Amino acid sequence: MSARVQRAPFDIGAELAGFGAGAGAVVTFSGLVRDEDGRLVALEIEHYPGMTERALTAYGEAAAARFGLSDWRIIHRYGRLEVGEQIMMVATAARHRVAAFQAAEYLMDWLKSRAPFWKREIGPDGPGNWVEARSGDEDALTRW
Amino acid sequence: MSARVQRAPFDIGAELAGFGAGAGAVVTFSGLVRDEDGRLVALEIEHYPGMTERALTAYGEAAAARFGLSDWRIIHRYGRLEVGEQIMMVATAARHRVAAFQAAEYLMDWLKSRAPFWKREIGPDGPGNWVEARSGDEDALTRW
Amino acid sequence: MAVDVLYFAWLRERIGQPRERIETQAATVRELVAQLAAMDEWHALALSDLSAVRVAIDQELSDLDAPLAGAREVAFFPPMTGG
Amino acid sequence: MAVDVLYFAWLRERIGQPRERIETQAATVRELVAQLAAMDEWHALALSDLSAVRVAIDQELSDLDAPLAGAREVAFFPPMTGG
Repeated sequence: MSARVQRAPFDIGAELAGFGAGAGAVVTFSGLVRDEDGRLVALEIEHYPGMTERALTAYGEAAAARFGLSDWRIIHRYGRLEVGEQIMMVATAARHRVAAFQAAEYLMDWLKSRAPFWKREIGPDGPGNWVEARSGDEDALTRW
Repeated sequence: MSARVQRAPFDIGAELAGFGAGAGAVVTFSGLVRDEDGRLVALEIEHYPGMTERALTAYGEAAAARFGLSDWRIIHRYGRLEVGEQIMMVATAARHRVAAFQAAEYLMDWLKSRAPFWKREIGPDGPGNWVEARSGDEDALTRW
Repeated sequence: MAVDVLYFAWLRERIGQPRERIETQAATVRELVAQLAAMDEWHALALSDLSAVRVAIDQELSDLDAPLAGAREVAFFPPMTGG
Repeated sequence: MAVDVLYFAWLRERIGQPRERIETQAATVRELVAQLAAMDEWHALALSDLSAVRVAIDQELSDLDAPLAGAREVAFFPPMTGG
């Protein structure tokens, strides 16, 4: 049951070692940097140190209470991430699959729109636009 | 894009190496043997060789077409599996998270009720009951 | 015609063998079930509650009223519990 | 009172600095925004479209009409795009 914000890469296999012991169902989500048809070579991710950890921990604890999770983990990276690199991961463990899936989706919906991260596109010619929030991400929160 | 049926354990981290290259979102589900409050020491899983591989491949291909997956993998074990061991995993890769999540849930719903596996409980005193299908698992299929 | 009939899980246990080759003139799965159930008490018991029995013809899920014509392999088993 | 005001992403770039300490009598975030926007053209530009600005008070998401009393740190930033 932990949230981490870090520059360094992470290894999903290593993160899952011993994760959710006693659970019947483990769900992971990981987000990767897409090249957007060659437009991007990397993303630069900025965050709000201090608030980020608080927010991720609060969402993790809320998900654990709501979906009866026996374990959860959130890792989100910042700094420059090349195409194909992992940006973040969420893992949830519960007795049954429905709770594990729902908790992972809940966490992702909150993270996308409520955790203080901002992505900037880095193209072949250098830094480009800040990624704009998608209205669908905001709408996704209404289901919870 | 593959389905495997095997006795041997698998390593989610190793399975995800290179999985879904180019995708933005990867979801995994893994099922573990629960001890059911100490009632179980293991599960024995029987399957229908030949049909199993056909069914898993068919569900994987159906999910790929329906949700636009760029990659998918299904691994299901059989034989005796001790408490805490992994029973199976599903991984899905897509551009966006909603498709990856939905495809993983779709695959799990089909697997639970339509792939030819049967679980028997092994207690401290030896083989016990065959696990009965849950009506909720059958109902889960109606949403797709 | 002759078909290979396969049994899994508790159906296999109750019938006492995983497979057998059956000569049959059954037109449907249901007719084959009737023939099997008439063979002995073990078959009869295993196939007594058809609501708890699923069937596959040539490794594809099917149902009791499916025609058997051309089938090489018919499998009977309880509701699946994978995942 | 004095508050630390933080800016992130394109708000930080337009304003030209990541944080500044501001003496203010503002009762709400909205009044603080008005004070900041009056400081120079960069602040004015960055804060011109408040529909594109989110706010946190002491590292908790808040809104423009929230009271500032007791706040030590107020942050302005665009809609978040993590995950």
